[in-house]
Amino acid sequence: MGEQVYFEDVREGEEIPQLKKNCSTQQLVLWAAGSGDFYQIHYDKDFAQRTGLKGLIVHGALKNAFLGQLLHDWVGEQGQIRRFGCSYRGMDEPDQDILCRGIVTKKRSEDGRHYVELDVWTENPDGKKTSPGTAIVTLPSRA
Amino acid sequence: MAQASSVVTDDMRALVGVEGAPMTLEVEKTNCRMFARSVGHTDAIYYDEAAAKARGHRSIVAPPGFMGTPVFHPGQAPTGPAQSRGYSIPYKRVLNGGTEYEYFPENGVICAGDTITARSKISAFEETEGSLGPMLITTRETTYTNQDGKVVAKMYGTTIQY
Amino acid sequence: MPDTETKFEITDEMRAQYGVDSAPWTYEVTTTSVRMYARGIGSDDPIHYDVEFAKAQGFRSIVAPLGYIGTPVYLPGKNDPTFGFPRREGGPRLNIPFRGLLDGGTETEYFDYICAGDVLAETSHLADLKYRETGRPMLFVTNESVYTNVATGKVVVKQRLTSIHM
Amino acid sequence: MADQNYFEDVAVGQKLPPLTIAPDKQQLVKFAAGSGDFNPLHFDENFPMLKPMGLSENIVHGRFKYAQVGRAVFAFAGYKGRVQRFGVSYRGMDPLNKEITVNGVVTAKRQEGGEHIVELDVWTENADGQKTTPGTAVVVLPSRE
Repeated sequence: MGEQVYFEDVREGEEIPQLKKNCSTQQLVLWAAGSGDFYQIHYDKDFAQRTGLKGLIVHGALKNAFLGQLLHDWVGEQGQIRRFGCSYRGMDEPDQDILCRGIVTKKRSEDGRHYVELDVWTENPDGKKTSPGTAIVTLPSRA
Repeated sequence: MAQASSVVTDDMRALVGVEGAPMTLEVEKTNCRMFARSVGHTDAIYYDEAAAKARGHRSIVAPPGFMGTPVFHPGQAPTGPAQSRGYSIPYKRVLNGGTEYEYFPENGVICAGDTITARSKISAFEETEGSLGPMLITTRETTYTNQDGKVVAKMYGTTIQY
Repeated sequence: MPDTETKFEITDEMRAQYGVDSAPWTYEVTTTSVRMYARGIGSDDPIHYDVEFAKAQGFRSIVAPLGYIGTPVYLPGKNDPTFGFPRREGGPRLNIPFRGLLDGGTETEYFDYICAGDVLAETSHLADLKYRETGRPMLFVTNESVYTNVATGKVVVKQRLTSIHM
Repeated sequence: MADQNYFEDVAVGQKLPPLTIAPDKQQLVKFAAGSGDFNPLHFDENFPMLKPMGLSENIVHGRFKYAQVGRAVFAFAGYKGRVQRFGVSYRGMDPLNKEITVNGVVTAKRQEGGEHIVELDVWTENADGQKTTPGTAVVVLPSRE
């Protein structure tokens, strides 16, 4: 994890450090183990094709968890994730880059907490947002 | 408001807001590590108990999106949310629309050793006309309560049927 | 395509590593890990799933299926990302030139049951090397692991694993 | 779980009830999750190591077959028995979705240090009757005495 980011240092419109992912078929099976989701469209190509898919696809919930990592790594030891999530708008395939990104949309202080709101998303190699979402985190203040 | 072509029946409307049977989730060091590893987390608080304690946590921290593993009993239908069970609709295709987590760290950060009780309910049925034709959007809300009776997280999920 | 060009030789230096124990590594047995292994082998015996049932049969908790001796603590960079086993300091260094890997055999000796909640300290050592050059060259590496229950200090399992490199 | 076996009721030559399984890819992925062995050899049909190893398809984990032998031995021992040791060697590969049957036979009975010990030959065999995972087991059974 990098240096602690503080509320005062963050500007609306600012992009947070990106996180690049690329899922091997092994990672999809690791995710099945980690999440308990053993649906075969994520590791059995024949099965996936029988359901009408082109091939294996990355679990939506894994992309959601990637966004969780993006935020966790950004807020640092003293920040906290309050809320995060995404919709599943496009499928991603294994062995292709999935770029996780976030942009600060709003800052506010309330009841002694310093909130930062963000748009977050994963994007495929064509730049398409396959999992757009939002997040709310708290950051420490220098005050 | 029910339209002439609505697929939402009175029985379905009666399900809105009704909690399903609670589900027990176990948060342990091994499953926190497995989840973190499968995402690719690099922060030691998800793997190393000493590192987590040094950062003020009770034990290894559950990574974002991980609420523990449901207790599995073979041959027993999964308990929990009033899923699509109990009603049927004419649409054949199902999409997972999205997932959102809300955390209440002031009530406790979920850590290895916690036992979480999840309670789910359908919060709304919504019907729209999209590019794929008429669709039913079902939103569900799951509340995660720890062993001290504190609500530590909520999950909002959307299912699209068309 | 068989890898017939690559050769290997068992040296005295390698033989000197027989029986030299690695540093211990922690293996954890939990209710979810026991259940997941039981699901993985397709067992529906409640002794592996239902804590109350297992206690009623006289066990401490749910019983690990035979073949499961806990999950090694996984620390990124310190464990093998495919097999999960620890890559420890001081373990045997063989510089095996073959890329193919197969399981040759498994033998487990039990001194007690393993149940959810157990924490085990495992040490391993090189127990045997065999090299066969008839046909496709194959190297058989046998490692022995000894698992000690951390709470009681008793050895609960010894396991010999043979891997075939070719 | 079958009824508890007792030492006195077991005879040399007695066979274990056969246990047949035909693991599919999902089963092996669950086994990967349970065992921690995530070798793509067992689930990825495009895994680059398949060809150099002379394989045309994914194969069942040896340790999965070992665990199936373990299931049969554990069932034979019952909750009141105790498995002292069991081991196998992996002699043949089994592809996915094909029947594998675990068999066993009692080879010896003896009493030692007050314990009632039963020895077994155990193995998995494929549909052609080939023993792909031969092994042995030693089990302590309760006595009716």
